[in-house]
Amino acid sequence: MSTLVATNKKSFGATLWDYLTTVDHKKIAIMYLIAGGFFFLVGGLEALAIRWQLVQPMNDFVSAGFYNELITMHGTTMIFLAAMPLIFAFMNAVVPLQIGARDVAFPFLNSLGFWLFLFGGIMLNVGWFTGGAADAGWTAYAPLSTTSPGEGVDYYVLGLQISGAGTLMGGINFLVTIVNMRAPGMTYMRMPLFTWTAFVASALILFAFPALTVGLFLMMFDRLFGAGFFEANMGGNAVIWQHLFWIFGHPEVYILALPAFGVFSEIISTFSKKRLFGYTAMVFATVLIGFLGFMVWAHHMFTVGMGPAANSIFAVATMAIAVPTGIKIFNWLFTLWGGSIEINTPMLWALGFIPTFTLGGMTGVMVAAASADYQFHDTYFVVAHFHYVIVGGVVFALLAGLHYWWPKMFGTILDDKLGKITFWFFFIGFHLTFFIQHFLGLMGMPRRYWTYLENQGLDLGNLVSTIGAFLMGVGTIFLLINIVKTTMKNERVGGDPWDARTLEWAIPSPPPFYNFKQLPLVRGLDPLWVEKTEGRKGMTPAEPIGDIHMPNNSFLPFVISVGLFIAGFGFIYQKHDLSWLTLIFIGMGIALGAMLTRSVKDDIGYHIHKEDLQKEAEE
Amino acid sequence: MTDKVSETSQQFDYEKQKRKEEMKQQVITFALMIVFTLISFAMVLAELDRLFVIPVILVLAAIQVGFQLYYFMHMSHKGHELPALMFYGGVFAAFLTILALVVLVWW
Amino acid sequence: MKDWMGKIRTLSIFSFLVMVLTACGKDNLTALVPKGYGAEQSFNVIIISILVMIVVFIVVMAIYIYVVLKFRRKKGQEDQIPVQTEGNKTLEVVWTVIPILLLIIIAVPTIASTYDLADEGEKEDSINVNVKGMQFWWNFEYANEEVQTSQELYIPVDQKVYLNMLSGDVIHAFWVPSISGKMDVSPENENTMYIQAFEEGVYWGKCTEFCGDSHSLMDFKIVVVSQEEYDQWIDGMKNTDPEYTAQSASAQEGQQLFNNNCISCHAIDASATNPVIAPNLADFDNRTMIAGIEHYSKEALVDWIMNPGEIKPGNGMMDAEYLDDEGMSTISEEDVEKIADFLMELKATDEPVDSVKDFREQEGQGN
Amino acid sequence: MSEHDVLNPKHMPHNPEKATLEGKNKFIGFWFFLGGESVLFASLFGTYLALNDSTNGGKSSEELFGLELVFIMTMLLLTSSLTSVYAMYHMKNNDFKKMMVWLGITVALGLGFLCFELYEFNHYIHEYEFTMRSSAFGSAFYTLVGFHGGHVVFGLLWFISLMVRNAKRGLNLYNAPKFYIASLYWHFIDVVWVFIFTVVYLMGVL
Ligand code: HEA
Ligand code: HEA
Ligand SMILES: [Cu+2]
Repeated sequence: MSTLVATNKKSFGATLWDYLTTVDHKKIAIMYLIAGGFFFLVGGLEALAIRWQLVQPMNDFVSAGFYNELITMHGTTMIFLAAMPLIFAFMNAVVPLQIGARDVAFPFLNSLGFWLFLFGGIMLNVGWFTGGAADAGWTAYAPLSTTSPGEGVDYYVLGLQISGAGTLMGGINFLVTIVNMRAPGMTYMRMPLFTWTAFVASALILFAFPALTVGLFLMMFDRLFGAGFFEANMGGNAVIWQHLFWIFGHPEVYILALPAFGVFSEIISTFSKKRLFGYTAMVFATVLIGFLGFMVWAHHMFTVGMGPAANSIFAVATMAIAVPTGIKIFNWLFTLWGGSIEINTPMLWALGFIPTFTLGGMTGVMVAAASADYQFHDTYFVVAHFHYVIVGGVVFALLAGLHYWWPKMFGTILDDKLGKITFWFFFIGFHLTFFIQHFLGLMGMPRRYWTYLENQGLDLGNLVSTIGAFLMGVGTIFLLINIVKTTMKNERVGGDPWDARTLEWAIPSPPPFYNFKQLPLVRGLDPLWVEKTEGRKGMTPAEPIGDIHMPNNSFLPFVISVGLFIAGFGFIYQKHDLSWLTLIFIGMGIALGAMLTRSVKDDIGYHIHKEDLQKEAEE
Repeated sequence: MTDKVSETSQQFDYEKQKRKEEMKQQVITFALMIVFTLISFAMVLAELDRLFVIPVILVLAAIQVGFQLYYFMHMSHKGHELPALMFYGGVFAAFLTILALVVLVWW
Repeated sequence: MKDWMGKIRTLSIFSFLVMVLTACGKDNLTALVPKGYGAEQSFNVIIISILVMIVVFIVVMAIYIYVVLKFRRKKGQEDQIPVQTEGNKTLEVVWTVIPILLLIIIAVPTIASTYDLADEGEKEDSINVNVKGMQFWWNFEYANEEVQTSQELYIPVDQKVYLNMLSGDVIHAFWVPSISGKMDVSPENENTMYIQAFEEGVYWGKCTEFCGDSHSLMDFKIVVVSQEEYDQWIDGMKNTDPEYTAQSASAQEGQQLFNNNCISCHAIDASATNPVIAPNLADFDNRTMIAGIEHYSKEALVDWIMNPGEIKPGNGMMDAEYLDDEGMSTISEEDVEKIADFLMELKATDEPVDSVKDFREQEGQGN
Repeated sequence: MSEHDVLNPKHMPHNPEKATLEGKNKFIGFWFFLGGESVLFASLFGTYLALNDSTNGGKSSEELFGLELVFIMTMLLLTSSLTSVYAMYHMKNNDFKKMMVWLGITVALGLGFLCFELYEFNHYIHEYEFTMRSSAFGSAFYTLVGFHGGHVVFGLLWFISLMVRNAKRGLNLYNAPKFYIASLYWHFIDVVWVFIFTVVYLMGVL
């Protein structure tokens, strides 16, 4: 079975089919990157529309109802359809390579996870075209959400349910991959920090998403089947939704933040040419943040009325997270200390990240002080806080990672000059947009405000904020230009363009589909660096060349996702007309049929034969 | 790979014997579970004091679950360290969730 | 690039100072100039935490700037390999322990004020107001007085006033930044908070829990008056008459129209027995604003009645029968003006309290 | 380990479910998944506990629940847990026939449980007009117990499809992990039920 023959010239149809059926983590990574990037642009356009509406008081660029759809979809899109998938893109592209694995533990599930995410994301956005998208905020607090007319919130519920299932699969997949598939010698305490953060983030996914799943089911039953979980008239209680949402929602922000920390740990260490300072403490801090992340969710609910005891407990627990996060900040600073710091685009993002995230974390601690949060809560101060941590932490990391791993993923390197231009526009625009929002909040501007009255002292701040947002837009356009230009030029680079330290740089860029011809023998932290310091070019193999076992491609994940997508419409529209139930049957039939096919058809993969590998080596 | 595919028949018989022992234990466990269930039901039917019954039946339920996990699902065997860790991670989150929803929802 | 970073820093420090010194926002709206007990408590914690944060930020930035300037790779050093340090126990202990101490500095006052603000010790002996939030307006019922009013809550200065808050539909939140922090108003659990204002005046209140289309327009006011004025006002409210007959000819016609079209939802007297369906219009002529957001004037009132959906999208009045499918009034503009004349006769006290007078003047609404 | 070894039923190691990398992955992954499932059910239990008094003037748990049925259901499910232990016992002894028999018994007991549950729901709906829409308590009850019931259905379908698919070819290293994790799933369903009968039914009639 010699699929090794270079597949340079493939017809478009064949390539498409290849991607629709692929179970290769590297291709799935590319699909996550494209889809997540697309949704980032969508969410960014929504943000620009938001800012444009707020450019002056009593503006009527968009209507109140449409504005509410914009913020809801902006938040939902950015968190679930942009940030998370982009993180999954890098986890897929990098984690198996960093631990010296040939693939993830469950390649089939990996592909299923992607397609579920994509169809869930599409489902969420279908609302735009069928009379209005979700409009109850990304947090969808009941009873506003359960009583919101139209189908927007139904699309939110089903879209998130479908893509959430995909995310959960992704989480389990990475956990098992990291537990079981590490190369010989790759002990836990030799794993690169990005892998560690991916591991902890996956564990958070595993424990946090089920709460959202249940919350969404309850909301679906309320909206579509007349249940009364959140309906005060039926004895229900809307606070339950808030708890379920935040039991998921708070760990979610660390699901985003931890891998971002991982990205920076790699970049900072690589470009200051030093091993990570306090590696053990970094690992420990990562785990501790993950653990504490489960005990603080009610800090989003200080004004709900839980009473001073609960508020105090959650306030203190929340503040505690500043300690492990501080450990990280200082360890990064001391990694830089005494290093030989090279400032190129990825490093520039990392250097921009440190002060920005510190600011965001500090305002986090400020809002964690319950009695102060009585003022901050639901104002632009909070908007400023979370954009500082999410954009300044997560988006910066994604952009840094994009420039850092682009060569590994595509074998060509993004233009450094354009990269720096992108950075400066985005960075300055970012601070212009969000720094001033702290003051807007304290000056009496609540969030989720379609408009604000004249003569309230809020005009200038909002104008500045809007200008900043458009500078970020300009930065993003430079990024797009960079990507197009680099792809057109397509100058190839070698396996290790950054003189880096971890395993993924020990193999060609882009890596062959089986990753490692021979599994590498890992002899320390930063394995490639270890070999380099001992004068070797690459890794020492841990096994002789032998047959490589590969999983088969499959079209079923796509089919399952389409099935659930179809069923989703059935669930939504049966509330108007029961004949839509047929769609549920058709959709679930397709999905379950595909699952059944999967379980009765043996899938034991195939082997790349030793001889082919050797032949390839000679070519 | 700890499990050799080809085993000597001696080894196989030894393992088989061991499993038989274990199976006996599991039947005993099962009997205990039934007994616990009976006690729980009986206590409720006897209409004892609420404040006494509720903690007791909860504890009995917890023990039963322990039996399921450690005997029926073999969590006591080696190679289950990580499964146990992750499972208890889930139980921890589960516990917080229930606590919150019971304590912090009505006032 | 070095001076870039420097510039940004000076710029941000400068803008910070500018903000603090000159523009703390609009008086009686901003949380930065507290004029009530709750706002003051929160403000203290805010200040303490900001001071701690400034310390933290200075430390982080000092190290950061030093490292970035000092250890940048210079020309000719490309091949130099720095020492690969593993870590440093002492340092690690230092940056674990110091943040813990700093956090304690914030945590202690936080907990103290959190308990303080939840204190219900004096509830029995204080004014109690039952607050009801609805899309997109507020109703206030004085529990001990059997009086209710809408949109504008009158309280005496320096008195603790307890608010018992419940929502009629979705969750809202009650926020008057200059007087006190916010509290959710939820449909199933009654929340209690107290407010206490230090100065007379009219304070801006906002809904801060996302509640639908006109969430951003669900403004209300707290009118802080002297004890004397408060007593007079309450008296006046008690004497508002459901059988009131209009004085001027046009208002009499207006009353007729009002009785045909509006009375099923709006009451014109402040009695607590009136069902809470739509804002209570007793004392209308002394309002600070129309619909909570428009300057008080006849034009604004007429505009509102003619097309309420234009001003507050999605508000409950759009179900009124006098409106056509487009939400436009089927009553002619002349008639609506008569209704306005009628409403502008309704008052509990002969003239507005001082706070309201001042407010109208400041906002430039003499007419 | 090649596909040849995987599908060769002659030699079975004593932990066939974990003998291949795929098996190990499934084994670990499934345990992790159960960790997530406990949060899922905790969310449902928490919701139920928050709402179990919210009868909105309708039927309450005291008025509804009878313990006889629940006792029978409990016995059925507990027993089925033991029978699936027997099935795994025989799997490890490489005795495919006996394994299938015990699995068959497990499925039968599970079906019995399911019938009683359906009968119970039906009873409440038609005798007491107690539905998901009656009150928040009704919503919470049907959702929690229904989710468990849904798991039972899924477990049964899983067992049955495994049994049908492998009936002819016997045990091998490819399907042993599948049988094993299906039985883990079944035990987990039992774990949940133990809490349901305690928290929902027993505490509900107290
Ligand atoms: C990536 C996402 C991310 C991250 C990392 C964080 C990090 C933190 N967040 Fe944030 N948060 C959000 C995303 C995030 N948050 C979002 C999206 C919301 C709003 C959701 C919504 O309502 O829509 C939110 C809202 C939010 C609230 C609710 C506010 C409200 O609605 O009223 C609170 C309250 O406690 C909070 C606290 C914190 C804290 C204490 C941290 C800490 O982890 C920060 C720790 C970091 C540091 C402190 C800096 C570095 C440390 C040092 C240099 C050491 C020394 C420091 C000290 C001694 C202070 N966040
Ligand atoms: C990952 C999360 C994330 C990210 C990255 C962002 C990014 C941005 N966000 Fe926001 N935001 C949230 C998560 C995020 N946000 C959440 C959760 C909420 C709360 C929602 C709620 O209340 O429910 C929120 C709310 C929110 C508000 C408050 C709305 C309100 O309360 O009324 C505002 C207002 O300024 C805002 C602005 C921005 C801006 C200007 C950006 C910028 O950084 C965006 C920068 C990106 C661009 C500018 C892209 C530009 C695109 C192009 C140039 C397109 C080119 C197109 C083609 C070639 C086709 N966001
Ligand atoms: Cu949080």
